[in-house]
Amino acid sequence: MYRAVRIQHEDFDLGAETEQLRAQLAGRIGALSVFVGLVREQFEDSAVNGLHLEHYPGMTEQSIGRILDQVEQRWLLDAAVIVHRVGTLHPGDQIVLVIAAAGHRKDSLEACTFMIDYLKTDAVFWKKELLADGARWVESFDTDYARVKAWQQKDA
Amino acid sequence: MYRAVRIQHEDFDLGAETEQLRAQLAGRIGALSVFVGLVREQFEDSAVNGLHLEHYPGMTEQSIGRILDQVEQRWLLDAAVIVHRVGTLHPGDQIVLVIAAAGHRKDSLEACTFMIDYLKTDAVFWKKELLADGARWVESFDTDYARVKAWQQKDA
Amino acid sequence: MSVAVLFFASLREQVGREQISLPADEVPDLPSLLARLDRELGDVASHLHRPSVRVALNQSLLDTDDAARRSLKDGDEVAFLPPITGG
Amino acid sequence: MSVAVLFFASLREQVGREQISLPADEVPDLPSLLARLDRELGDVASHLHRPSVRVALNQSLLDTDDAARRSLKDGDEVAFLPPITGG
Repeated sequence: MYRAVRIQHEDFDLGAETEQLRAQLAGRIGALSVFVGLVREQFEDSAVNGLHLEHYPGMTEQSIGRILDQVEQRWLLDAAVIVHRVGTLHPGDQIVLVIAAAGHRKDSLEACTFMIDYLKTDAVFWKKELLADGARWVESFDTDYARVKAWQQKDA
Repeated sequence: MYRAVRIQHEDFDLGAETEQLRAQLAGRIGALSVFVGLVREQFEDSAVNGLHLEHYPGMTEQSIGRILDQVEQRWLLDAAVIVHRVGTLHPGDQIVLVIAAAGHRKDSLEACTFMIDYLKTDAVFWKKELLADGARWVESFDTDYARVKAWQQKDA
Repeated sequence: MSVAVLFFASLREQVGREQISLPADEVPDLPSLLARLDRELGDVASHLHRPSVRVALNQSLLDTDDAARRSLKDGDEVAFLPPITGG
Repeated sequence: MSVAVLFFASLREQVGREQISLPADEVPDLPSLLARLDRELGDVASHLHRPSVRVALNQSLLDTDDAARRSLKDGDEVAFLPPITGG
């Protein structure tokens, strides 16, 4: 399985990323699943001015590497790519890109969902929401942990 | 919910399609899920030379419209797009594009998976695989029906 | 004053025709249309009777009971559909 | 001959420092490092003791039992991590 993890300040280009994979894997893959997370302009009742993301260089890449290890064990994939931005972002900006390429759609779709679910709980990032009425550090929601737990139970 | 269905001979541009949605929905959506189906070069033991796809103009669009109706009832989405190619395609070519844009990732990911699952069983298309050792008309697999059945039971 | 009959995909290949136009007054309902196709097409019409083949009237699928009862009129479009699959 | 101590995100803001370097021979293990930080940082050190804060030694997470036992040496990197979330 081809794997790539990038942490970057710059934006990413979904079209260019998938084109590159398609060229590389042409004819081998039947299914390409992509997820993009974006900054919303609203959190509950507050307007969002921006989002500040930080990471722990080295440890963050390792934490994502472990997510890819699990994906590789569970599904038959040709490629798994995670690109995650850090720095200050604004509503409408892209935050994270997840790509899973496979022979068949089940592998590709499940692996893509698994990766974004685990990024929420296991990837070493911190997010500060810059709201109109002040800043707050974001934590994983109970629903995020519930989704990861569901994957663990599916394991057994 | 913004919805679009296109049946076309021409290829589609995943990057351009998602950019357009992002521009249109900037700040409102937090999650964009995309699925692309592609022609594989191999089916079981046979080399695939190509794939011929045909449809029933009018009825095919209606059949996809009904899939979008269900998606709209089940999930909170900002946009659902399905682009499906017809004509003769070759290994590596894109066949189908599915996009689901939503506030949250669960809606977006589930709706995307639902759409491609239902396209396999309910969309009015026919596919002829042009194999090295002859042509054969493709039918839905038992596993395709099983996936749709699972969605129906989740309903209840 | 005619009814259009369409054949798709494998059925088009087996029947050797994409479309047949029949006089509406000679095929007042689906059973009579099928009987007419049996005469017109000969052996290959047997493909139209396979259980996996579905019939659409004016682009709406008919179930078997429906199909036996439905009357036809000028301008109707009857399509024979082998098993579908998209994606 | 030092141990690097890193504070991230909300902890960095609360502690008011991003990094502290301590002499390796004065902090032979994690309990002594925590005691030293309590003295060095004063009240704000209490944030480091919150149950939600996790400690990483050389970029590997330690569980609580581990943390109590681990000895430290020159060049080690100890990081205090508030709750993480990506995606």
